[in-house]
Amino acid sequence: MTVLVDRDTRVVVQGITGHQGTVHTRQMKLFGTQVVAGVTPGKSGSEVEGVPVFDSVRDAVERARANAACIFVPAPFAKDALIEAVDAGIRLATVVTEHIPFHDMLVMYHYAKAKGTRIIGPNCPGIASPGKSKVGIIPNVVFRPGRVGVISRSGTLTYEIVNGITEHGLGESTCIGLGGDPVVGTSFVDALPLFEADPETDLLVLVGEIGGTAEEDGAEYIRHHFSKPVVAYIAGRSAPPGKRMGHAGAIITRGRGTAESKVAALESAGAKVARFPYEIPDLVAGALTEKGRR
Amino acid sequence: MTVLVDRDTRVVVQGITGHQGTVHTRQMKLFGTQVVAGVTPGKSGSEVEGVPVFDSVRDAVERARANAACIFVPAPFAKDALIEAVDAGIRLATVVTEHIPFHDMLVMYHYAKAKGTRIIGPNCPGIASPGKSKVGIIPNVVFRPGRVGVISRSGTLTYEIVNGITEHGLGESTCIGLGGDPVVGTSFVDALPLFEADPETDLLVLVGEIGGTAEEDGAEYIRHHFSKPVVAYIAGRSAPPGKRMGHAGAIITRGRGTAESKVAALESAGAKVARFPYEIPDLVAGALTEKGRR
Amino acid sequence: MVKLSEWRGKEIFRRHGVPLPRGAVARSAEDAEALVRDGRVPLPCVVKAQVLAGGRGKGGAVRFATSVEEARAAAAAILGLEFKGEKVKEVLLEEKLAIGRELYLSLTLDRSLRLPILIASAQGGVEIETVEDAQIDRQPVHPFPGLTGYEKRRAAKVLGLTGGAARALDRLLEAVWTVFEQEDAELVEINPLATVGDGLVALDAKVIIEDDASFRHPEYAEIRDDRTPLEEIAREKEIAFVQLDGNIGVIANGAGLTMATLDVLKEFGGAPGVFLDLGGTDDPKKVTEAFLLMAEARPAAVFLNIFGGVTRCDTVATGLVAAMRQVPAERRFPLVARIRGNNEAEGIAILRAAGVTSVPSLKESAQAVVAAAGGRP
Amino acid sequence: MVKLSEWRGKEIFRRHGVPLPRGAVARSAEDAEALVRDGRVPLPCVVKAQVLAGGRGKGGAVRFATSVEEARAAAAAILGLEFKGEKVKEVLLEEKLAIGRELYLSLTLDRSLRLPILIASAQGGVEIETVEDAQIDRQPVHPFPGLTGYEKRRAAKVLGLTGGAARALDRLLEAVWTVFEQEDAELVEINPLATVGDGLVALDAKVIIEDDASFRHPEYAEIRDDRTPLEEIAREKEIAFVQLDGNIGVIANGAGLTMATLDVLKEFGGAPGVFLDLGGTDDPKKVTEAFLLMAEARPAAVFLNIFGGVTRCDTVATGLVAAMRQVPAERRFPLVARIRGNNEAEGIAILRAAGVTSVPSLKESAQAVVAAAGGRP
Repeated sequence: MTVLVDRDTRVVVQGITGHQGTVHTRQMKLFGTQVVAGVTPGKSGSEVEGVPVFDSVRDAVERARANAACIFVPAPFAKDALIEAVDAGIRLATVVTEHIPFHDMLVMYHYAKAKGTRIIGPNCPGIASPGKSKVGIIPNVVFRPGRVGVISRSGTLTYEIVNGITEHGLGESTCIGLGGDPVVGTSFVDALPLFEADPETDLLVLVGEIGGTAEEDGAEYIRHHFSKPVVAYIAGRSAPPGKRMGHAGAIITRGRGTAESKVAALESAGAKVARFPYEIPDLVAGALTEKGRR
Repeated sequence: MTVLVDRDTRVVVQGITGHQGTVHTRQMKLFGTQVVAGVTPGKSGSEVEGVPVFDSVRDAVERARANAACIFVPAPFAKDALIEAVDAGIRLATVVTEHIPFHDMLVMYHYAKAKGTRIIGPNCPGIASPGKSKVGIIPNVVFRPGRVGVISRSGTLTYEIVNGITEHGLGESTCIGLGGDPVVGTSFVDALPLFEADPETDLLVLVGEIGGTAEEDGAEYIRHHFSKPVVAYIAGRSAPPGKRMGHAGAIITRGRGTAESKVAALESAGAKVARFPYEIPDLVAGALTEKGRR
Repeated sequence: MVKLSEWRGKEIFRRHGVPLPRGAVARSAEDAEALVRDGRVPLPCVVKAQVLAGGRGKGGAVRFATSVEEARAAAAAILGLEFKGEKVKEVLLEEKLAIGRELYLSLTLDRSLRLPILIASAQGGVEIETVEDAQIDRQPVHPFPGLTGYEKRRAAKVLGLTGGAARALDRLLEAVWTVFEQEDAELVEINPLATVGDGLVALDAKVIIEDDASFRHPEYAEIRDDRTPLEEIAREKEIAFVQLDGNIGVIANGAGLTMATLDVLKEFGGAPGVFLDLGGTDDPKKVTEAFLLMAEARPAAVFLNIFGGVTRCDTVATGLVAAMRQVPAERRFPLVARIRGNNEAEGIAILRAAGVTSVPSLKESAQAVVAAAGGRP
Repeated sequence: MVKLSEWRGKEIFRRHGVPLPRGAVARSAEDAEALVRDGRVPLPCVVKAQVLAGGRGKGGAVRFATSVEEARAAAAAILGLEFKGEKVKEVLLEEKLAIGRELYLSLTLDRSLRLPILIASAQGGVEIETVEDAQIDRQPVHPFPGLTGYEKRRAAKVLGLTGGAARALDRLLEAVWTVFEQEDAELVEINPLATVGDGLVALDAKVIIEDDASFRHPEYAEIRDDRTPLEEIAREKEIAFVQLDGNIGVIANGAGLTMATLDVLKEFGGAPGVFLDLGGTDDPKKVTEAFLLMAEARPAAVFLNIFGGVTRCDTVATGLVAAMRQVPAERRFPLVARIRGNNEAEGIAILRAAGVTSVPSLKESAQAVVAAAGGRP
């Protein structure tokens, strides 16, 4: 394993019989992921995309040896689904579901943490390691195996940026879309050590956005503990203060949390900060050349 | 440190201005414990037995560098007191308080566990390592430094047994009184690995009683993971089924939980089981001689 | 441990939304008749003795009635019973429902897991101890998230409930969980839980409330337990006091030491009659009260076995000597004392001044008290 | 995000036991007069505009009255106001209390800690942003044990409350914590929290409910937010739609890509006027609806920037082409499209058949739409 997933990752898709669950089971399998089980209560015995469906995660773990979960169940049931996965012994859970109340996510996060389960998300693209495994919904087409790590709070913007890196002739080691909700299971600070320790990652691209202070916290970590080159981008520099930009993660708060404070923190931690997404590939290539890694 | 406490253990006594808190602060100091702080809300600035009193555990940690707590506060407030200690960064808390509702203790246990704090108790004598430190209420007079470890669910019976070992000319490495409540922070299974790893313990005395299955669970651990000699005693062999013997830990339940099942489990795990407390010292001495340790 | 009678348990169930048969309590045959006559209890109905012991059905403590007269007669018959040593003072009258299957459900504590545990079985209506293990499902429930959807689904599967009945179970489980947590219960048991059409009804209720949580529940303070009168007095004085079948009184401190003392007495042929656990007091008055309570129980001999910790030896000796002066001559009994531990020397001196010798060896002191009580009974 | 007006927040407070001044809402001067005349609002009283913006005191939106006539006049005056762009439709009349100190208290979320955070300051009655940091105390609260005694004691110390007032704070904090958790609040703020004798009273209430929890709270569904009419329609259709000041309409998918698109447009001199985030739909009808909504906003030009993931490029293209047929001629606008990602080739083909060319470069497509909208405005 390099960062969280590898060829031995055995995924159970919770909510596999729903439209999203079915579509992305197929996509994950096309990516090369071992999707070994699906869960939809009451649908055990059926199959989706050739994957056996069980009534519970416990059955999926016991009978199909699942060790990672990808959760698509609707928001009102997402908390239950995550706790079920934790209790069944799952130690990596990507929660794709959006619109989970943050009060639910507080319970999910602290319960999972106490039990040693890592959550990616919610409302997130998930994790992908090209040539190994994908647990989530990032489009397969954007990837090529390589040595650039990517962590991002955004969804489609991540695809856009990964695609740009790939089109530039580079490739990715692992990409994690953390999700932009107020409470996320894995933040920049949590993800950075994984890439620092990953021998397959030479450089990290960090994609943030306005709202919250996750980027500032990440910059602080980079300053003290991260030795690899970092290229960053912050979306929302032009956003008017106080207007909501689509989700709660994008409210501009006073002081910290602005695009300016994030860019300043990252630059002072030694990151090269792109002003626009299309500047990222050149910055990445430049930093790799500088390091003698390309 | 050998088992949980040593000369660097710095105790904050929560409820220090109460009668019990004051008496045992004095006793702990006489034992050699570094009692560095007391906490009683509203009493900061005063002193008890020469120990400064603070309003909060946070103050005791910040200003007196306390790293262990001994809790004497009344049962209705014990949950709050323990959570305060955990949140202040205390990682070892002896809860002497009795009659804490088990529903409260469930919250205390799981919260402390998630934060990495070990609880001893509640309703327990605490821990003592002669010549090093004591966090709790075991009478000082019964101890002499030595190489016998003791773990027990009882209170005064523990004192009786430790006293017997000492009077026989032996001595103790560390003694932990786990408490006999339905939910305890540290059970036999939790305490056994500490003594297995302790270079200062040659032999372990395990004192159990009827009710629950903590002794059976402990025996299972001993069978597979404990390499040192074990001498055991189970109180309550003559107790009539179904009668309460003073606390909830002493209800006889069907099947497992009887004196017979406990004795059988311990014997089959290789422990020598005393029939009466006064047989323990001879069994200990015999086992040590056999091991060539005396 | 406060064991609630069925109707008190059901009062709590009702408050939290657990579905129940319509019914009411009567304390006389006249009350019972009135309840049925004015329709508060529909006919046909069942009349059940409100006692704590199980096995009421086989023991004649449950009867059925199809008319006002039968209800009155059933109540009259049951209210006269003494059931397993307990006088029947109350009967619960409930409508007799057309039930389908009888299921079992309970919530209690798993000490090893340190978690509440939800126990379910499709084999309800019989004592759960008689159901084979493979038919009983156990699910731990973590108090932080509380009961979750997947746990409820598993319970429904185990109980063979689908559709509307499964939804009814969801609601019922939420209610039972709330009872367990908010009422500080040690046990919440529904046996049988009956299917009635597409719904569920709790036909019985067994709720045990934890004593230690009484500071949060003054409402349970007045409910009597299955204690003897002396045990009740002891409870009021906060002394742990249990009556057994023998003739030796044992005063010790701490449950473990008390039990060890009984074990040793029995080994030497003694028969403990009362045991009294002083616990962790260091108030001589409490020791005096305990000793006087022991005198009430008329023991053939008394064994005082104290290891001083929180309770100091001199405290016990002082309290004991004070009590001895108050016991009338006709109630005097032989006393063997063994006091060790904190302030041992001071305690021994006080006892000696009152003419009592402390025997340091547990074995020898136990043998002495068995002899004093007249040997093997 | 459902921002509740003061009186709605206070309704919630009242339900959970937060102490409040006696008062009532009026929607006309006559109502206000009646409330005071029949004693439901005691005199002297305060009359407050029910608007979401802050700074009411300085803005003339709060008045005092010592008689029925004054109350009527105050209500009449305030009900005519337009306060910071918001028409005043309701006033809250409340008794004017003899208050002591003004304190600040709130509960909200700390995203970095992933914990609720209790914020307290003895400097209440002013905007908390203007209070210096050293005067503001922050305590994280873990949802498993909930608010604990030591946290309440610390809050009391920070607020300078002792004795009866500290006990009042205990109860108030429990109530506020319950509001925060049970009502799925993002923010519960009391500013000022006033001391009145030995007690505490919440003089204001600011409660923000989380949108995502609306499935648990149908009761908030009808409460309007500070949305424009088009934003309200978008909300009903579950489309994220925000109106800004410029003239370029932006349709993108995902908040991050939408913001990045605005950033690039601005760089090249464009002024975004509306942005519309399709989110993760793959229903062409929703794309059509979004596009028609955009047409309602009368943009000078529209930039469609889609990166296909969950939303496939062909879905967007299909929805877009369907919408273009429905837009009346007088509402047509120049369109620059850029669609990438999943099913890109299929999407481009569908657009091409409808006469629209997809520009693959973000930079070039942004420049094109700025030019189409008439350059720098």
